[in-house]
Order: sequence, then C-alpha cells, then structure tokens
Amino acid sequence: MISLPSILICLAMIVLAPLFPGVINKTKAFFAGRQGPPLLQLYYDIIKMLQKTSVYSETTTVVTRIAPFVILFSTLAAALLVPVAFRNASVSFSGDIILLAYLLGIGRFFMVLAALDTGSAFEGMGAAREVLYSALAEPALFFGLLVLINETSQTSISAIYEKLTVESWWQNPATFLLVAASWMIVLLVENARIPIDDPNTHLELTMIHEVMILDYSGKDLALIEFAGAVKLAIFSSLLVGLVLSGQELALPAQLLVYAAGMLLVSIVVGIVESTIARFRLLHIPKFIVGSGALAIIALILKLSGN
Amino acid sequence: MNSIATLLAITCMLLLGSSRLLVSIRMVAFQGILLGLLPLFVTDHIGVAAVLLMLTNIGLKSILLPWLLTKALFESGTRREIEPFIGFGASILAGVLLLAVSGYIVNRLQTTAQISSPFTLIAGFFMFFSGLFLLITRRKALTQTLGFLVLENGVFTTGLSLGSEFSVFVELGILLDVFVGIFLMGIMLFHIDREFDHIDADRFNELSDLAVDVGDSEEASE
Amino acid sequence: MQQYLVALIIIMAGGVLAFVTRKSRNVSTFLGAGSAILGALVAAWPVARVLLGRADLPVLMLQFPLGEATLKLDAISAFFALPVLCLLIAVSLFSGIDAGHDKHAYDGWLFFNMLSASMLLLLVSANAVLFLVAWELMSVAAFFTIAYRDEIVSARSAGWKYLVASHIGTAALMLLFAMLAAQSAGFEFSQFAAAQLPSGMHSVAFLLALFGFGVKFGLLPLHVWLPDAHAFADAPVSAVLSGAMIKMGFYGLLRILMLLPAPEAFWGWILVVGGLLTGIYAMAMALAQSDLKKVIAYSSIENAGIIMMGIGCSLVAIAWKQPFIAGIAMIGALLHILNHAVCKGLIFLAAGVVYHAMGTRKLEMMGGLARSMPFTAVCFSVAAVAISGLPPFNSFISEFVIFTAGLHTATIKEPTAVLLAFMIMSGLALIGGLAVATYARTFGLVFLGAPRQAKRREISDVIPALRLPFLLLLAAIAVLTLASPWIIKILQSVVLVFMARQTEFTAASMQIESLQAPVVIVVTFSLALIVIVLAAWQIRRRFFSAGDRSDRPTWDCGYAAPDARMQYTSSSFSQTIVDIFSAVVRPYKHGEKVSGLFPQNASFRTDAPDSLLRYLFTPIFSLVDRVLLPLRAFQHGRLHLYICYVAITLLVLLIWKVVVI
Amino acid sequence: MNTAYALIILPVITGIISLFISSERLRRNLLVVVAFVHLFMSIMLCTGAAGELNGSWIGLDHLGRLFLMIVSLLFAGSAIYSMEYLDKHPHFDGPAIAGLRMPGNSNAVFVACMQLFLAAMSLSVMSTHLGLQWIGIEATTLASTPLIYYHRNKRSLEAAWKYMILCSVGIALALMGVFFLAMAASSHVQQFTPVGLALFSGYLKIEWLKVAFIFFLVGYGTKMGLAPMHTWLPDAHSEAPSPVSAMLSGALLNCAFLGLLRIYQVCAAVPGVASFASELLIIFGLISLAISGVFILRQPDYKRMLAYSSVEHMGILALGVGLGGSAIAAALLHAVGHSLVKSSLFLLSGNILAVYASKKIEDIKGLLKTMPVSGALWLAGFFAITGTPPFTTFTSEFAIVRVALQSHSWTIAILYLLFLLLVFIGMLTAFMHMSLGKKGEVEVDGSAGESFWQVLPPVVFLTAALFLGLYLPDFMRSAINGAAVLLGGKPL
Repeated sequence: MISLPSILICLAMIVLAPLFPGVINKTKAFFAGRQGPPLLQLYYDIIKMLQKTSVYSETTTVVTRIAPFVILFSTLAAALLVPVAFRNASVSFSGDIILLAYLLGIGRFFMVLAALDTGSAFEGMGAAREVLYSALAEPALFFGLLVLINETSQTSISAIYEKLTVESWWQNPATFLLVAASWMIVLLVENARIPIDDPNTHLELTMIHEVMILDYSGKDLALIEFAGAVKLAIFSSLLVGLVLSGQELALPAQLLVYAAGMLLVSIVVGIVESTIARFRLLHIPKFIVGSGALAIIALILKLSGN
Repeated sequence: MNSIATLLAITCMLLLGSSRLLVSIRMVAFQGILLGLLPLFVTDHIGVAAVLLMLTNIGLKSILLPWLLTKALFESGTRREIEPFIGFGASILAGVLLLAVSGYIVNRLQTTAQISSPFTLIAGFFMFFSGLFLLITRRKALTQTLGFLVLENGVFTTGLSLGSEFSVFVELGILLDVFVGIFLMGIMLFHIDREFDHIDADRFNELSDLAVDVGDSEEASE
Repeated sequence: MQQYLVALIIIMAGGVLAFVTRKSRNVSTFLGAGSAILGALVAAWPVARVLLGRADLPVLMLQFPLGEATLKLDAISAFFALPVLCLLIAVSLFSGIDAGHDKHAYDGWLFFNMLSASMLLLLVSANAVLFLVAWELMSVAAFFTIAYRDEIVSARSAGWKYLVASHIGTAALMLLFAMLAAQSAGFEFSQFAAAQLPSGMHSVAFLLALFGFGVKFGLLPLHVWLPDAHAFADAPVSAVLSGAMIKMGFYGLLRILMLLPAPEAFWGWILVVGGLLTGIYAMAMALAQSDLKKVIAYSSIENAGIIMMGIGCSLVAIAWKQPFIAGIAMIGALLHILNHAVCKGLIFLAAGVVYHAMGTRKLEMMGGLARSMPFTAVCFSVAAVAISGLPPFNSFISEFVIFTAGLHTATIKEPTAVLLAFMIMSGLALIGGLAVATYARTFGLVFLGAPRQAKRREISDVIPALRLPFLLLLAAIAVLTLASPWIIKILQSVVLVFMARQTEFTAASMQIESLQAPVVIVVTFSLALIVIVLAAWQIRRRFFSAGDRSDRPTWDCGYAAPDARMQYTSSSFSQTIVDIFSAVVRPYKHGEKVSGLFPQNASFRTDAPDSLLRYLFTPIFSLVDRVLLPLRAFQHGRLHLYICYVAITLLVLLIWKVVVI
Repeated sequence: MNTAYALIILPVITGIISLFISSERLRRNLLVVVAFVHLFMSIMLCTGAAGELNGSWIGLDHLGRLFLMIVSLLFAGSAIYSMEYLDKHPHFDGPAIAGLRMPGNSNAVFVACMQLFLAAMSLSVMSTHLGLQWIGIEATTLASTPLIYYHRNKRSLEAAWKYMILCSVGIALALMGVFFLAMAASSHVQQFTPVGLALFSGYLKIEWLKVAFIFFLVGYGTKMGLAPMHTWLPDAHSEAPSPVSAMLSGALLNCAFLGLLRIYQVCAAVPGVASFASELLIIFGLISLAISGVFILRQPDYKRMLAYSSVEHMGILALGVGLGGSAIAAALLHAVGHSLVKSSLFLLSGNILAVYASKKIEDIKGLLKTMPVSGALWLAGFFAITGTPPFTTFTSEFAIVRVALQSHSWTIAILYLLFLLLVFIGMLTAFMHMSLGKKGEVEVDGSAGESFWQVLPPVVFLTAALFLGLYLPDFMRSAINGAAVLLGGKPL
C-alpha cells in the first residue's frame, strides 16, 4: 500500500516539477531559433512571486483566497498516487487512479469558482471552456485505463504498471501506441498546452487556463503556477510509466531512465507546441473526443486480440 | 283468429302509410280492440280473469289513450306527419320487407319449438318491428308515442302467441305500466307543445356533446 | 414493529391536528412539525435495530378486503427508511422554524405528514394491496404538496403533469401486481415469491416494474414530470420529493426483484444503458436551465441515472455469478441513494432560502449572494461539491465504489464485460464532469461575482435558529463521509438480504474487505485534504497576508468601467456545452441579433423546456385528443338515431349470435 | 314477509297522500320519515330480523339484500338532501329558464314521485318473479320521468322525453325477453324465478334462452346505461335535480343491473350459455368503458361528466360479471362503492350548481376556497370515483384486473386499464380546474351550498366508501360472496 522510497522519489519529482515547463520552453525556443528563457525560469518566477503581496478584486470572496490551496494540495495529493520511477506509487490501492482524477477535479472545480468569483466576463469564459474540455478529457483517460486493466487484470495503477512489461507491448503494440497517443492528448488538454490552449498568448479571449487566473497575483499565483507544474509532472510520469518499463532495473538505473523519460515527454510536448498551431475553439471538443476515440479503437483491438 | 292477426298486420301497414295523424290514432285504437279480443281466441278456456283483462285492455288502449292523444293532437294544431325520414311509399315497402323478415324468423323458430299460432306470432313480430320503424323514422313526438304503443302491442301479441301466459296479476301489471307510460307521454306532449310550440321530436337536440370547449386542452397539452 | 406503527400514527395524527388547527398558525406548525420529528425519532429506533441486525422484528397482520396484509420491516425496508427519516427530521425542523417567523413559508402539514407517513408505510407493506394503497397515498399526498401554491398556474400544471405521470406508472404497477397475484394464492409478497410464473413472465414483470417505478425515479423518458414538480413545489417539499420519494421508486424496483428469481443479464443491461442515457440527458438539460431549482431537479434525475447504473451493473454481475462485483455495485448504488438524499435535502433547502431572499429563481438575476448570506453559501457549496461527486465528500465515495465495480468488471476477459465496464466508467466520468460544470456554474452564478440586478430589498442570511437543520445535514454528510467504511459493512448485510433468494452469495464469497481498505484510504485523503487546506489558508491569512489589498476592480483587459451586467451569464456559461448536445437540448432563443457599429440596446434570453416533453409527450397527447374529438359526434342529441342505435345493437347481436349459429 | 310487502306498499300510499298534503313542510318531513322507516325496515330484512323470505313472487336473496340496502341508503341520503334543496330556487343556466319559479305543486309531484320511485325500486329489487321484476323496473321509469322534468324547462323536458322513450323501448325489449324466456322454460318449470329456472336448467331450450338473454341485455342494458344504448343517460342525469341524479345513477342503474344479473343467474346455470353470456357482457363492458373515456375527456359540463363516469362504471360492472370467478364478487363490491361515491358526487354537484349557477366546468374555479367542505369532498370524490386507493373502488377494480389476468386475457386487462387511465386524465383535468386555483372573477358566496344537511350525506357516503376500502364488514362480505356464488362466481 504505502511505500516510503516512492514517497521520497515523489517528493523529488514534485520539487523538480517546475523544471519541465522550462524544458518545454527551451525546446520551443530551439525550434524558433531563439535562445529562450532560462531553464529554471519558473523557479525564479515562483520565488519572486512568493515575495510579493497579493491584490484581490473587490468583488472577490473567500473562495478566491482559499482556492489556491485547494488547487495546490489536491494536486500534491494526486501526485502521491502516481507510480514514479517504475515503482509502486507512494500510496496505491484498487481504484487509486479514480481518486487521482477526482482530486484533480476538485482542484479544477475551485479554479472555476475562483474565476467566477471575480465576476469578470473573460474569466467566466475561460471557466466555461475549462469545465467542458475536462469533462470530455476524463473519459478519454479512463478508456485508456480500461485497456490496461483488461490487459493486466489489475485495478490499481501501480499494479497495472508492475504487470505491464515489454512483452505485452510486443504482443499488441498498436493498442498501446494508441493508448499512449490518447493519453498524450489528455496531457495536453489537462495542462492547457497548445494545440488546446496557449499559455502565453496576448489575447484573453482565446485563453482557457491562463484567463481563469487572470486576477491572481503574488503568492497565490505562485502556488497555482507550481500546482500547474506538478500536474504536468503527474501526467508525464503516467505516460512514462506506460511507455517505458524498468521494473527489473536497480534503483539508480530506474531513476535515470525515469528522469530521461520525463524530460523526453517535456521535449515531445515542446515539439508539438512548436510544430502545431493552436486549434480554433470550435474544433477542440472534436479533438478531445478524437483522443477518446483512439482509446476506444485500442480497446477494440485489445478485445479482438484476446 | 288468423283473421285478427291479418287485421293487425294490415293496421300496421296503414300506420306506416298514413300521413294523417288522426288516422294513425284511429288505427292504433282499432289495434287495441283487436288486441283485446285476441286472448279469447288464443286460450280455449275463458275465465273471469281473461274477460276482465280483455275489458281493461280495450278500455285503456282503444278508448282512453286515443282520446288523450287526439286531445293532444288538436292542442298542438298539427294535422299530419310532414316529410318523415323515410317517405310513406318507402315505408310501406319497408313494411312488406319487415313482414317478410318476421315470417322468416317465425319459420326458423318453428324448427326449435312448436308454436301454438305461428300466424299471430308473425303479426306480433311485424307489429314490433313496425313500431320500432315508426319510432325511428317519424319526426313528430306524437307519432313516436304511437310507434311505442304499436311496439308494445307487438310485444303483447308475441307474448300471447308464444303461449307464455303469467297469472292475471302480472298481465295486469304489465298493462298498467304500459298504460301509464303512454299516459305520461301524452301529458308530456302537452308540455312539449307549450314549451317548444311544436312537437317535432327531431328538433330536440339542445342536449348533445358536439360542442367542445378548447379551454382545458391547453392544460392537457402543456 | 408496533413502535414503527406508532410512529406512523403520530406523524399522521399530527398532520390531521395541524390541519384542524390551521387557523392559528403557530399551533398547527408546532403540531405538524413536532409530530413529524417525534415520529421520525420514534421510528428510528426499530429501523436502527433491524439495520444493525440486532433484531428481527415480528410481522404484523392487517385485515383487508382482499385478505390479510402483512407488515414487515426487513433490512431493505430499514435501509430505505434512513433517507426518509433523516430528511423528515431536517426538513420538518427547517420548515417548522421557517413557518414560525415567515408567513409565506410552507405550512401544508396535512399532506406533508401524509406523504412522510405513507412512505414509511410503503416500506413495511409486504402485501400487494397494502403496497399499492401506500403507493397511491404517497402519490396523492405528493400531488397536494406540489400543487400547494395552487393559485399559480405553473404549480397547477406541474401538479397535473405529476399526477398523470404517476397514475400511468400506477397503472403499470396494478398490471404487475395483478399478474403476480393471478399466478399465486393471494396478494402476499411471500406468496408471490412462492409462485411459479411461466419463464417469459419474469421479464415482463421486471419491465412492468421498471416502467411503473421508473416514473417515480425519473427513468428516461418518464422523468418529464420531475423538473416542474420540484421547481414549483416549496423547497422543503422538493427536498423530500427528491431526497426520499424518488428513492421509493428504487425501493419498489428492488422489492420486486426480490420476488423474482435470479435476474436475466439483459435486465441489468437495460438499467445500465437507461441510467447512462438518463444521466447524460439530465445533465445536458440541467446546464441549459435558467431556473435554479430546475437545475437541481435535473441533477436529481442524473443521480437517479448513476444509481440505476449501479443496480444494473449488480444485476448483470449476478447473472454472471460475480459475487464481488455484484456486491460492491449494489453497495455503491445503495450508498449513493443515502448520500444523494442528504446532499439533495441540503441543497434544496439552501436553494429555498435563496429563493425566499431573492424572490426569483432565475439564475440570470442572481450573483454575489455569498457576501450577503455567507452561511447559506457555505452550505450550498458543500452540497454542490458533494453532489457533483467530488472528493472530499460523501457522494464521491459512493461513486468511487461504483467505479471500483466497473474497474473489476474490466478485469474479466470478456468483450461484454469490458463493454459493461466501458459504459459504467465513461458514463460516470462524463456525468461527473458535466455535474462539475453544472454545479460550478450554479454556485458561481448565484453566490459569486457581483449582483446582477439592482437589489430590490435588503438580502439577509438565514436567522440563527434556522441554521440548525442545515447543520444537521452538514453533520450527516460528515458522518456519511467518515463512517463510510463501516457503513459499507452494514450495507453488505443489506445486499446479502437482497440477494438471498436469487443467489448463493455469502459474506465470504463477497469478500467486501478488499473494498473497505481503499475506502479507508480515500476517506483519509479527504480528511487530510480538508484539514491541510484549511490550516494552510488560516496560516496564510494570519501570517503571510501583510500588504494584501482587495480594493481594486476586477481586471477587465483594460476596459475602463466594468459593470456587473458584463459578467458571464448562466446561459453564456453553458452555451459552449449545450451546443454540443444541441441534438437533444433545444433551447428557445428569444431576442434580436446585435449588429452595426452602434447597436441599439438589444435583449436576449433563452429557456430550455424538456425536449422529450416537447417532442414526445405533447405530440402524443394532442394526437389522442385529435383522434378522440370526432368521436364525440356520437352523442348528437337526435332521439331517432338513439333509438336506431338500440335497434341496430339488437339486430347485430341477433344476427351474430342466433341466426349464424 | 309482511315487512317486505310493507317496503313496497308504504311508499306508494304515502306518496299518493303527499300529493294531497297542502303544507310544504309536512310533506317534506313525510318524505324523510318514510325514507328512514324504509331504511330501518330494510335493515331489519337484510339482517334477517324479519325472517328469511323466498317466495315465488317477492323474496330476498343475497343479491336482493345488497341492492336493497343500496337503494334504501341512497334514498335516505337524497331525502335528507332534498329538504333544503327544495327550499332553494337555483337560477339555472340558459336564457330559457331565467326567472323561472317552480309552480308550487311541482314540489308535491316531486315528493310524491320520489316515494313512488322508491316503491318501484324496492319492488324491482325484491321481486323474484321475472315478470314482476319487469313491472318494477318499468315502474321506476314512469316514476322517475316527472322527477327529471322537475325544473319545468326546455332542457329538462327534452331530457325527460328522451329518457322516457328510450327506456320504454328498452324495457319493451326486455319484456320480449321475458316472453322468450318463458318460451325457453318448458312446462317442467313451476315458478318463473331465476332459482326456479336454474333448478330445471337441463330442460331449458338453449336457443330461446340465448335470444332471451340478448333481449334482456339490450333492454335492461339500455336502462342500465351500457354503451351504445346509454345515450339517454347524460341528458337525464345532467338535467335532473341533483338528488334525483344521485338516485338515478346510484340506485336506478343498479336496479337495471340487477335485472340483467337475474337472467345471467339463469344462464350461468346452463353450461352452453354461460360463456356466451359472459362474452357479451365483457364486450359491452369494454365498449362502455371506451365510450365514456371518449366523452369524459374534454367534457365541458361537469354533471354530464359524472353521468358518463356512471356509464364507465356500469361498464366495469358488466366486465366484472363477464369475467366471472371472483370478479363477480368484485363487481358487486364495485356496485356498492360506485353507488356511494357517485351519489355523493351528484349531491355535491347540486351544492356547486346552487352557488355558481352554472354547469360549465370552465365557469368554476377555486372550489376549495369558495366552499371548503364541498370542495374538499368534491376532490375526495374524484379520487374515489377514479379508483384511487384506499377507497373501495380501488379494491374492486384491482381484483377485476387480477381475474382478467388469471384467465390470461391480457388484452382485456390492458384495454381496461387504458380506458381507466383515459377517464382519469379527463376527470383530473376537470376536477383540478374546478377545485384548485383562485376564486375566479365571479364573486360567489360559498355559504349558499354549504348547509349542514346538504353536506352530511356526501360526508357519510364517502366515509363509508373509504372505510369499505380498508375493511369489509362480515355481513357485507357474506352478502357479496353469497351473491357471487348465486351467479356462479367465487367468493372475493
């Protein structure tokens, strides 16, 4: 159930989480032929913001104040549930991934509330989109999960990854590729990356995630940004656990492979962001549903397999 | 007694054919007399009761009721049945048809049971049918009354000719009922005449369910 | 058992007395509410004992025109009595106190108590006739509570719709029970269970039951009465209707299933698919609503859908001889019934308070209430989080259990099994996601942001006394969350009672323990999350809030004079989602398009009537109307033809029966 | 025995006397006194205190008991009710009646005819001899026609005329049936009573018996209001004064029904004919249900609506008897329940009419507000008449469905429930419109229709209907079961 080493690794992952956006930006900069912001930029931002005071809109209520903590801690709690470095998650039990998804859900719920709390047109707009896309993305995540469960006949994500070996990949690679692809899309959606959302556009009208936290500043913003980074890390390590497998390695090797995998995911995200243009809002739902469709195809392949 | 039956049938035919109400009333009265005489022929032994029955029958059906109806007729000032739903000629043809039908029925019935006097039975059925026919096809309330009377006579005749005789007590009761019924109708004729100043039964259609208010439908279809 | 009956009598008598003394408001309120609470407390004792397996209460016989009727309180009944009693206490407390100081508050005690009493009677009636009697008493009482504000047209038509729907359901139930009774010695459930139906009949019975009870728990498309009824009834009534009466539908379904032999797999499939469609449809509709209470009403339908999925999954698992899945799916469904009842009670009462304060149910006119009524806001938010099935509250746990059932189904290497798991998980996920959207929207637009309309009156929070019922329900939520592992253990016994006849499952074969451990962890996480967040927030407020300021307007992208009416409205919030479901949800859009550089002041509003009502039932009813109207010409008032009818009938009969022999 | 004769003779005498009484008050008191004496005597008879009686002319078997009690009870109720009803001069709808005041003697006629009506009904209920029964039933028509014409206006006259003609024709058919039955009964049969005939069922000529049954069915069916011969019923019931409508619908229809039951009693004893009779009864029952459903939906006139609901319930009775088995007992129970509920509804409609002076449903709003007691009873009556538990009507209707399914005739059961549903929706729409809602634009004072004596009978009857739904006293159970057995059915 509870494994201490994983907790340590998990903590490490959390601490290093702000690194991955940096990697993504570096990749994008590379493709753009620019030098780009430093790798540790997010750390600098967070530290800087932590020293600043916050300014709240006069319409806001306690919801705005409390939301950052909910977001942060629900994300951290979720982080405890992901398998890290090919080992069991810090806490693993039957159906843990459900809890994971819903912990992220509560965070999202409060972010939406905070957005509505400001009573601004734009943030409401962002909130509306956010709830829609996540509502569509969650099933896609579970479809992929179904494939894995049926493959390994395990109900805890850690146990699933434990059973998941190279052989199972060889047996039906198409299936797993599709699942991986669909989860990749889910990652992009959940972390508001291109082509779903553009973290650093200038036009609030087109934003989703960024516009929701428009009125946050100082310490609160720092917490939210950090939570965002952790969320990215969570999904990345889910992907890593799915794609790579290093159960039989020794601990140091596991750590290395894992770290490489995480970086790889970030780089892939960066490549995607720098090659694909942001979709029009109308097309995004189709895109997400499409990711679900990928998983469903995988499911069908799987079933026709056995 | 077959002659009586024949006479009965003929009266019915005339009833169907006649347009003048007075004539019709006379016919019915005549029927009353014939009907009163009929039991004497059907039953071989004639007791006091039978005679009593006969007298009341004649008294009521051929004197009292016709008198009442005639009075009503003059009160209402209508003389003749105007354009019935089925014309008089057609009615007579229909009458012939009905006669044939009754004959056919009696024919069938004879296979199942022996009937003392089939001829009267035919007449009875025929009167029954033509009574119904009058009720359905004639406009005037008065004619309907007559039709009902004929109908009753038919039933009575049928009963007699089937030889199904109850005790005088019952017979009298039946007779009384019929009489009071016709009497009431006669009374109502006066009222009808007073209220509507016509006695066209087919113009009584104030009470019907043709009219529907659309008010509730909104709530229903909500 | 006697004690239970005494409780019934107390409640009913209180209602009658309250009606008699309705002239003096306080007395009748005291009698009505008091008796309801007292009765609930009295009934709670036997219920608890049965539930804990302490006592097997003796049955009670009642002489009826159609033979003796048995009253029996078994585990299932006892379980379903819980939501009723819980809500009865809280709601009577609420409206008792409310009626005390607010003369517009609900005070139809006679029918309120009648409703409660009949529900409690329904639960213990083990005889078809008695069951139907209780069922109809419940329905009729509910009708009067719904149409209580009968001077309002919409309330009347809601009542009309409700009663027609419920009567259609009852007709199906009459057919069902008559069918069962026709095959057995009498009207006793025990006799039904003993009866030998022809094999096909079981499915017919199930379908009839599904139809009859589905009307009550809002199975698509029989739910059409539900939104209006809940919207136009007073808040306490809606709380009881949605929290307790809907559940009676499920009780009936389970009761019938107990009388039938082991279920066919396709029964379960019907329930799962039906639940899936119901849930998604309800959420899509909820998002399109602009009426606060209708949103909540639709969410009741959605939760009914989730419960259906749970029960359906369990039935399929029974057919597949999968004790564990069958067990936990049913446990999840039952747990969800309980959780939903509590949360729904809470949120409806809160909504009622909002309605009374604002004088409107239109979401478009609300906003910023969190400032003026913080307590209500807290209650509403807790209930909202809970109902949308998010941690850290109770509804998440029940959904989690059903999810687990889905996960375990997926481990079976059968395409059908995976399909089932697929439906359950995708359904729960999608419904859950939409629920999040719905309640974020509702809470956000009602309580957050700036008020959307100029205040008509000074809006104040509930009076202190009135907080009591809310606190009770909050406590109930807390208990249901924290004690859930233990509750699951109890529910297992209930489920075993339910499955006793059809299956040979035992506590051993069900091995519920492997579910308890995860639930314990989930509870721990929830608790930890709450504690840490609150602690962190307090610390931040106490020590790190130096220099924070909240005196600036919301950043509106440089627009100089932002205004409350520029906020995102409820319809605009849900538009993006509603557009996706435009196949089923067809909102009316009133208003003209804004055009030109300097547009005239335009107006725009939308409302979304229930599509199935609009496109299915209204056409059917008007069709019947159109078919039947011409037949009225039969009664044309012409005596001659009337006589003709008689003659023709006679002739037809003679020719048909005599001549042609 | 003498009591039995007294039951018939007494009302006749007093009725004739009351024609010549000048004092209005005395006359009415006489009516009430007679009613209660009659009730008392019939209770004595039914409890057997006056000795068992089964003469070849007048007798009282279980069937008779049941229906005699109904008649007597309802009459007592209507008598009480009419005390005040006669005082009021409700100004009726339609210009034809405006400012019409009833001539003084019409009350005398009313009172007299009421009592004759009672006598006739008692006769028809208690006569075992079929010819005698026919006389009784025809007499009921004669006695009730003036009652329908009580209001002395065009509409009531028209209604009375139609009633008179149609019922007379029907009854004539029934007489034909009596003769055929006599023909069917060969010379072996000593007494022309159902029992007597059933005794020699072996000797009955089947052909003739069938023809006789058809004539009885059409004849008494007309009087009983089975569709499509029911056409007189809505007119008469809606135009007659309310206490009379109550009697017509509650008692008279039952008398005609009893007439039908008597011949059915004979048929049930003959193997070949029983199924034949049942089939016809089922068919007519369903037709009546359907027709009433059609006309109750969107019915603009509430008294007519009640009349059509009577047609519906007669249909249920026919259906129940036709289904046989314990459905017969259920049908008899239903007859009791229907009489109680329907009569109280008609009495209440009188109260409403007196206050609102309109029979149009749309003119009437917010009964619960304007006349609380009557309004509440009106709604209660609605739930009772639509067979909502726990009223006794539900018990019988449910039992009938069960039997229908026992004989595996799903179509019958489903059609039956469907028509009931139709009726329910139609009546619900009307009753909701009338009872609920605001007071409406026309200001009326409800007190006019709320006097104690005009509310008492409905209260009593509805309470009885409710009580019977929850508990069936032994004497009733035995009566119903005994009657059912007479008709070849099973006990409830």
